[in-house]
Amino acid sequence: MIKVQKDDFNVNQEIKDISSLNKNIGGIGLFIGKVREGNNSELKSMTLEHYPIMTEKKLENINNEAKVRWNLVDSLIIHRYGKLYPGDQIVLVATFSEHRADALESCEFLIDWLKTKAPFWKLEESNKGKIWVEEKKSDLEAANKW
Amino acid sequence: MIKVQKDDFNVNQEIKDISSLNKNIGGIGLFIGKVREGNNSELKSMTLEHYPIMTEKKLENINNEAKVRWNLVDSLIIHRYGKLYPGDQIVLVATFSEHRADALESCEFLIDWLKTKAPFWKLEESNKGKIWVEEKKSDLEAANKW
Amino acid sequence: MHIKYFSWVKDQIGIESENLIINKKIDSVIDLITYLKNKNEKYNKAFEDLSVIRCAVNMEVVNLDNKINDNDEIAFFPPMTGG
Amino acid sequence: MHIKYFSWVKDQIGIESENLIINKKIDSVIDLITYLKNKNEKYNKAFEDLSVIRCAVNMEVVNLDNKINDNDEIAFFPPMTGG
Repeated sequence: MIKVQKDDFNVNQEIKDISSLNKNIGGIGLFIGKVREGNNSELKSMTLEHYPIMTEKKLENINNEAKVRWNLVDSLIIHRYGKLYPGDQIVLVATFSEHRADALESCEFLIDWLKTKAPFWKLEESNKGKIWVEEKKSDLEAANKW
Repeated sequence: MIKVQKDDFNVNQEIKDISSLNKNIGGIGLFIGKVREGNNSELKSMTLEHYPIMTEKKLENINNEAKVRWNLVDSLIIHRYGKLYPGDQIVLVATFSEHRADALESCEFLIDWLKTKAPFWKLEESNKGKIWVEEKKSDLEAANKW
Repeated sequence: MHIKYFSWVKDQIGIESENLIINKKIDSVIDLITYLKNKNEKYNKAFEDLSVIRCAVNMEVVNLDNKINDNDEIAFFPPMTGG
Repeated sequence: MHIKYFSWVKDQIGIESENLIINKKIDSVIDLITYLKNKNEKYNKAFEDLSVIRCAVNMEVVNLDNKINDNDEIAFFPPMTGG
């Protein structure tokens, strides 16, 4: 399942909703991305812009790709948009499998992919003003390894 | 932090308790291990026995080892013991870092380690009776890769 | 042709989207960019460095030499930074 | 010498732990196992296949040739299956 939403999410509730449907889940791999304040508390806010419909479409595609490549019972991506603050949750990736390797690997695959292929753009507001976050070389490399 | 307990845990609460102490967390890697019913609903219960004090000591050691090997803001292991049923949560590993690679790698390291080095033993009860779970070769290999 | 702009491309051009009826022959994304750059200095500036411009045609990311049609939805944006 | 048993080792021997006062010379874990196997058939059975027996001395996993002392806590168990 994929969800693109303004609202925060409760990871316990989200995994319970999926786990209750299937008692054959042995492991859940999760990643939660959060707004980081920075070492000198420089960040005031982060606004996530996205390309509606394309976002949902691309997330749906990659979520299906994970299910093809790994043996998953289910998987979930929640990505927030709008204005967020230090400490806020941005993204949740959760993969459910019988054996842990499938969950752990596909979870890493999904978050690596999201970093460079999901149509989101981050505007950071700090003391220095507003700056659009640039693509990181390390993120490109991480996405290309899959 | 490590917790060895009979009671269930709420992953949302656990990560909130740690995240609220530090706004410089950019990513949380998580793994939740659950009691799997099996493909033919054969499992009735799983009883986890452990070696008190040694368990806490070994978990504390490995948690510190993860903090030495990776750049972590914090990390948490919760391991349950006692009689559990299909769908129940057994273990939570949560690693908190500024950048995602540290969280994801150390999370995998910790769960791989727990499988073969934490003094727990699992007694499965099914239609066929009670059987102590045997060590898996794949778990040994996973632990040895670190 | 429906065109959308995101992130700093949107900021520089000053609009989120526009419908263009183009009388000239526009075959590819790069033709469209050339056309837009001639409109005014804002567009010219936004498309100055094409190495940081990405394009989606009907919500699929494509190369700048990709063919386009009158009824396509074209989006321009910098590299994506999700997750 | 305080000895603990876990999992099926405990089930086969029939007790969780015991305190042994040993008059014989017991230098290593393997000496202790030999001593225990001679006690009765339950111990003999439990320690039949040493490839599936693990030992901790004072809560550290050790090899079976590890030295032990009178005041050590010794634990016997099969390979661990945590997580």
